[in-house]
Amino acid sequence: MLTNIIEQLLNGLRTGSIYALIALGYTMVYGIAKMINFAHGDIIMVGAYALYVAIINMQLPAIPAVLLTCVTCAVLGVGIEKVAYKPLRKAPPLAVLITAIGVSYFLQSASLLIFGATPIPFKSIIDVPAIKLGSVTVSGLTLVTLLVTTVCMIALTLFINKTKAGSAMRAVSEDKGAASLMGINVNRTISMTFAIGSFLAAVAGILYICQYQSLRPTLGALPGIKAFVAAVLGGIGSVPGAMIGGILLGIIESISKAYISTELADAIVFGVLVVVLLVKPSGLMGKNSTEKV
Amino acid sequence: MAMLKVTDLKVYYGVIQAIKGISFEVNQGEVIALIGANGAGKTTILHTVTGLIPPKTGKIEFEGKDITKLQGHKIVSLGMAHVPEGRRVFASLTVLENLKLGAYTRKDKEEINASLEMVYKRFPRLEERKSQLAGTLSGGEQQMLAMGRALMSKPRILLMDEPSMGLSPIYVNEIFDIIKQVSAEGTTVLLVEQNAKKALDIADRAYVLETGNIALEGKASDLMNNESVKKAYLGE
Amino acid sequence: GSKEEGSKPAEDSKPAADDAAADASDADANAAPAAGENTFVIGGLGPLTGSAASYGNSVKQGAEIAIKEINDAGGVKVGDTTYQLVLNFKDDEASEETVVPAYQSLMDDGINALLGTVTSGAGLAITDLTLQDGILQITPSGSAIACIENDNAFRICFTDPLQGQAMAEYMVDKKGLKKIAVIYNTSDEYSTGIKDKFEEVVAEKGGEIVASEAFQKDDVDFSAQLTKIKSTDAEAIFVPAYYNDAAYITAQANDMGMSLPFFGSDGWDGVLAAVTDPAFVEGAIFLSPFLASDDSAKDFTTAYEAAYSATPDQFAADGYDTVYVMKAAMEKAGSIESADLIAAMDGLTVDGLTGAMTFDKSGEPNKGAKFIEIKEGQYAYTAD
Amino acid sequence: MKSGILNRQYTALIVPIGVNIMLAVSLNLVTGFLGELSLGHACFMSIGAYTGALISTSMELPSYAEFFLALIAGGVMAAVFGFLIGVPVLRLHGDYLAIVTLAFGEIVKSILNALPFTNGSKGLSKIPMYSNYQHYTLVFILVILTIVIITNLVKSRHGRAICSLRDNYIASESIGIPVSRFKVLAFVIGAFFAGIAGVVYAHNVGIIKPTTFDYNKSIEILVIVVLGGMGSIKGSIIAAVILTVLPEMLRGADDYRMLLYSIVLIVMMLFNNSEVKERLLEMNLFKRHQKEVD
Amino acid sequence: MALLEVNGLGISFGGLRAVDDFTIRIEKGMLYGLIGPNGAGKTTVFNMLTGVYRPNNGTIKLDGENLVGKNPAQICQTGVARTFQNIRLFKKMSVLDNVKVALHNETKYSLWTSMFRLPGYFKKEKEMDQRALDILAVFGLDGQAQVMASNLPYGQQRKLEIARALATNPKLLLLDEPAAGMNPNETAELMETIKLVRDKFDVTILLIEHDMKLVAGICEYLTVLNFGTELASGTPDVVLHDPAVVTAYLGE
Ligand SMILES: Nc1ncnc2c1ncn2[C@@H]1O[C@H](COP(=O)(O)OP(=O)(O)OP(=O)(O)O)[C@@H](O)[C@H]1O
Ligand SMILES: Nc1ncnc2c1ncn2[C@@H]1O[C@H](COP(=O)(O)OP(=O)(O)OP(=O)(O)O)[C@@H](O)[C@H]1O
Ligand SMILES: [Mg+2]
Ligand SMILES: [Mg+2]
Repeated sequence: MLTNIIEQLLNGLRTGSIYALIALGYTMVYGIAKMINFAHGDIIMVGAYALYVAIINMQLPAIPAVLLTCVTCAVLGVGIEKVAYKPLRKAPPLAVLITAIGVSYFLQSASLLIFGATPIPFKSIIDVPAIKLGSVTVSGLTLVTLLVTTVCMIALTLFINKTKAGSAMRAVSEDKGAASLMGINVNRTISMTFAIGSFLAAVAGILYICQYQSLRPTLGALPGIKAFVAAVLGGIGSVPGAMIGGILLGIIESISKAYISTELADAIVFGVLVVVLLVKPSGLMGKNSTEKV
Repeated sequence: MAMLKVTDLKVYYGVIQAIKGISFEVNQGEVIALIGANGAGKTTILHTVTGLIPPKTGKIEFEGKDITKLQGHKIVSLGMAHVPEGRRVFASLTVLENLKLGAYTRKDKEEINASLEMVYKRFPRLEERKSQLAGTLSGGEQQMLAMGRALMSKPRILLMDEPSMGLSPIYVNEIFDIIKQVSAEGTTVLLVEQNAKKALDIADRAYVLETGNIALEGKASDLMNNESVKKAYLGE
Repeated sequence: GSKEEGSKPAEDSKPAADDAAADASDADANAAPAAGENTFVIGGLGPLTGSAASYGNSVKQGAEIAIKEINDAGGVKVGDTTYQLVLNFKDDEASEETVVPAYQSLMDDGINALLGTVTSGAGLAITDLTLQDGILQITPSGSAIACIENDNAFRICFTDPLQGQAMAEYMVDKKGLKKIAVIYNTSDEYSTGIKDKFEEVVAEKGGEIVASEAFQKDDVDFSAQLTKIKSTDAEAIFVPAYYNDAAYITAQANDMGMSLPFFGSDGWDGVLAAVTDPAFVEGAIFLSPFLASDDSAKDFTTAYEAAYSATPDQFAADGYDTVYVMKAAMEKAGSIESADLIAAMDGLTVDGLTGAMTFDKSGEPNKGAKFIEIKEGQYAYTAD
Repeated sequence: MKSGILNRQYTALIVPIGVNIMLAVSLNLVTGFLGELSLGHACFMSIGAYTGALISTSMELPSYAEFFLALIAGGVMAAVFGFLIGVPVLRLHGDYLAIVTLAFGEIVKSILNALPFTNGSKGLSKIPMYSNYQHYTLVFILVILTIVIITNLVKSRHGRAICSLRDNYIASESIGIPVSRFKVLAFVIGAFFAGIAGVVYAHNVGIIKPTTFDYNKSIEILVIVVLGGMGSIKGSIIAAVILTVLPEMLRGADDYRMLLYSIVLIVMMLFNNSEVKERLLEMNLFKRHQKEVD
Repeated sequence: MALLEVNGLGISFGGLRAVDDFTIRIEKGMLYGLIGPNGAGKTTVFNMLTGVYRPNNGTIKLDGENLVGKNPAQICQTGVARTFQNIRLFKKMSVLDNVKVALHNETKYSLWTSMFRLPGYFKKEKEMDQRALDILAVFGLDGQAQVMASNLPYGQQRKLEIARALATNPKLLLLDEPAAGMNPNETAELMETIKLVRDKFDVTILLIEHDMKLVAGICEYLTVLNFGTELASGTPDVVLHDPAVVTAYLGE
């Protein structure tokens, strides 16, 4: 029984750590550019296909392939921002949200045209042995994912809070005009936000397909939404919150599947989310609004 | 040569013309006051100079360089600082982070710290509250922060939009003293003020703005004695 | 040109056909092929985009192979006229909403028979419309019972309950399995349709369903369900689902070191191409009337691989068979009028890729269930 | 069937256009006027659709009476759910509220999938076609009713209170607007009309399944509202027509259909907020635009 | 009995005691001034009076009715209206509508009337238009009724905010730095308007202001706040010459 619980927790941790990784990139763009980037999940999908092309079509070794994937996604992220979001700087935030949905459709249908609808199997490029702890085994990939997520989370937190570029980002997120009065290059800062966010999406994409070993054009949609939920659960704009939110989401999901009902698991997960937000309206780690009357 | 030279500036909000062809100059070391009624266009001029709003026509030169089409952050890094109307502090950042952002364009760590000390000395309240979130400061405290933040960049020219707004009388005097000091240290100042009397007191020259046009200009002391100025802006 | 009596599209069923041809001519040159002289237009409906796109594409491509074969061999001879077949396939996104205008636009273009829909849900939304139009409708893969309730509708594949029943009988009777776990897609009527009947029959036969675990559309992580099953005394796992889900499930079971045998529904066809290591599905048995590597399918598989550089799956075979059933109906009816075609379906026998099938008024293709086992990384029909 | 000018493909779009108009106009009340992003509008639609369909498939009344009953029950039931969702609305706003509306939509979807009488993932089929294109006059009346009632509401004291919450809720509170009551009110009325739209949808398509009403559907409606302009009812109507017809117009493009659709969507959004459009408005449409803003 | 009676009011933010043991009594019809250095806690007092913040201790009574624990909307309906230090208008609504929203609890008709434009609608709307225009006229804003609020210059926005507050028909009107951003002439004009408002609308006014000309010119009684506690109170000529007030607040 105990083994079973631990195994289910580990299952949750495995999916959760991937949600967390995706949520990091999500929250980054979300917190700084103040927009829900619905295309984030699809950048993960592009990352997955990019890795596939690099490894299978271009026959690159793993490390250059990973680098190429990350660069591709970062460039793509910046490109999307320039073409589709930048012209809408002065528009209401919801307008950008809709454009992001358009971009998401675009990326999905483009990859459908290029790679077809049939799922493509893909063998994991990460080969780390599992660890046995008593009667339970923790898969190597779960450990790698957790490690990568934690490193990204710490790096991102330090970057945003401790570096000059990081505080420039936070300034831009609050008031672009005032930020430019500080001498901050607003456009470049936002580009950098998207580059980092998309870089993280690429990392997530790589780990995602190493975990699930199958590619299809719609693979980013569900994780994208889950990551959005995780980011809000953890508190919008809070980097550690995104990580905690993601992992928690994975664990709640797996526990409710295991001990309540697989059929109602989604309802339970979302129910927990609603309850958490009712108790703590700004998410687990979110700051309460600083608006002073 | 004028440090800041604005020629035939016209600015629109949509179809509304806010600035209707204005020219003025600010010379090195001067304190220039810009006064005028509500909605005359003072804020609009400052915003246009620092690149927050694009002008329709006209030319803006800073130290001989055409900055009309330059992006805001480039203009600022040329040595210009702007205390904006409504303070616009970064509400979810701490006081200290706000101040450090003021020095964003500077690299010299030592000197930045020196500037920080200087700002703290001028506004002790800011040092007391250095880790408070700027959004929770009182109105007057925020005004001090906006001012301190601008000083952090060690500007060669300082643009100020109603810096005394919301400050207690004691601090209003303080602020004007600080402006005098800053000017004495060699910084050029372009000051927009509703408190025309105090502004004209410390200014060398002044421009009087009326609905998008310059109605009067001249030495501050002359304007102070100008009957129409007295009547319209000094409340006498 | 003159039209022969018999070859005229049925006046009452397709009143818009002539107008539509005119419409089509002032649309751009690549517009959908219209019904015209000596062509028999097969309208197709299925998802070409969205998450079900792979099924629609397979059906479409399978049908295209059949049509090319038939046309290359001279077409279909009906009475004195020889017809070339044309496929006009439209995307319905597997959505009940989109399928209606998609179907109507087929009717605007003018079609002689309908191949579709690929998915059940969309099909249910147009059954009444096709009945009103009186057109012959054959769904290659719409497996919900109600898809073919009307007299003008037929299908090529098995119904869901039939599969559930066949698999239950096979597992309990033939394999002697008593404790069975099920993993099914709760948001998919195909999956739940099979599962409901399966569980019912297993119980009747004295077997026990030790775990019945659901998952949702687009889920990729099945570890919670598998862990749960691991802690039961299940002897086998039955997964009534499509091959991409099966690929995730088997791979993850393998990761967890589970060695229970897997059984599947016909949606499993194609699973080998979807897993990274054939060992994951070694020994799995599923019901399928079609096997790409089988001798009977050799020509089709070769042609399909040449055209689309992919191995055909059961959907492709269903699409292919649908076209041949239509051809047979035309030849038997000696006419291409819808009413005659529909009448000709009763008692029609066609030896297709998916087996020999005989149609009756109910619309079901009476054909035997065949089981495929994956052995040494290859599909093979089971001996029994 | 002899529909004159329209061919069958476009005739089939008449009812979906009506449904989308009702959905968009009602969502606009919540998103455009109240200013809260709702990602769960399809949830209300599903409540209406299921309620209506259960009534008309289980009752044996004359068709008009049955449909009328289905409409009322569907609307009311959806409104009840709107009220339930209104409870968290009292504490949350912005993106947090958006995620809660999304969550509610998914919860309702899961429950519809699990309840015995909703027939799980197979959904309800054989729903009588009371509102298909042959009854478009009826649908037309419902659409007009929705538009008129919501337009009236927006231009009343209640509507002004709702709009004030969007602009500055702290100020609204300070002038005595019971903030919670109006937030809930907007949700309830929006839900009511979404429910009606759901009933019409169900009786047009004849089959409903839980998956039809997932968040993608909610997002589709949101796209219409935002494209048409937040707080512009006229815009919602126009955008509903464009976005329903567009995919069908792109049918000829086959494989490139969704790709083109996405490009058109992005381009429309960019144009909608571009200087080019501002210029055009300045040139000749300025007066009309100004009115809309007021 | 005084209109407003506040006793021992206090609130803390984290470790900061922003207001401590604040006590004030305002008689009906008075024009009362609240002054003090930046950060003394004046705005915070307003926030507690209007229910934006809930005080940690102390009581607030308006006309004998307790206000602590009520939410801002309820407090407004009890008869307290306010303006904000940083202007809070309904920016995307017209000037007229800004005032009409505030008439919400004054002129009522039912939801059904709204949705179906029943006969009462037009009559009541007309009444509201008239009332709103009357109020706007006091501030010289009636000519701008159809302008979007965000397009007004700063000074007029301040006036509109006062007009909106008045439309709720308050017993007590709280003004937070009404003259900020105005030049001396505009301030002088505002002083006249405030006096006019007090007489015409029969309200009691409590205002925060740093402009001593205004304070000395119109306030009948003053309380000075420093570090959250009362430093002095009395009539302006006494308070403004109090040495403690001069050192802490006025300077020179
Ligand atoms: N964002 C805007 N959109 C439209 N009109 C504007 C905008 N900002 C300012 N205006 C208009 O432009 C004119 C000039 O405004 P500006 O803010 O420059 O005046 P100001 O002299 O700074 O006044 P104040 O003393 O009130 O700060 C005013 O008529 C104002 O209504
Ligand atoms: N929400 C809050 N969180 C933390 N500190 C706060 C908060 N609100 C106010 N304060 C602090 O409480 C003190 C009083 O603020 P308040 O706004 O009442 O000052 P004030 O007297 O109105 O000053 P001013 O004249 O500058 O507007 C200030 O030091 C401020 O920083
Ligand atoms: Mg200004
Ligand atoms: Mg204050």
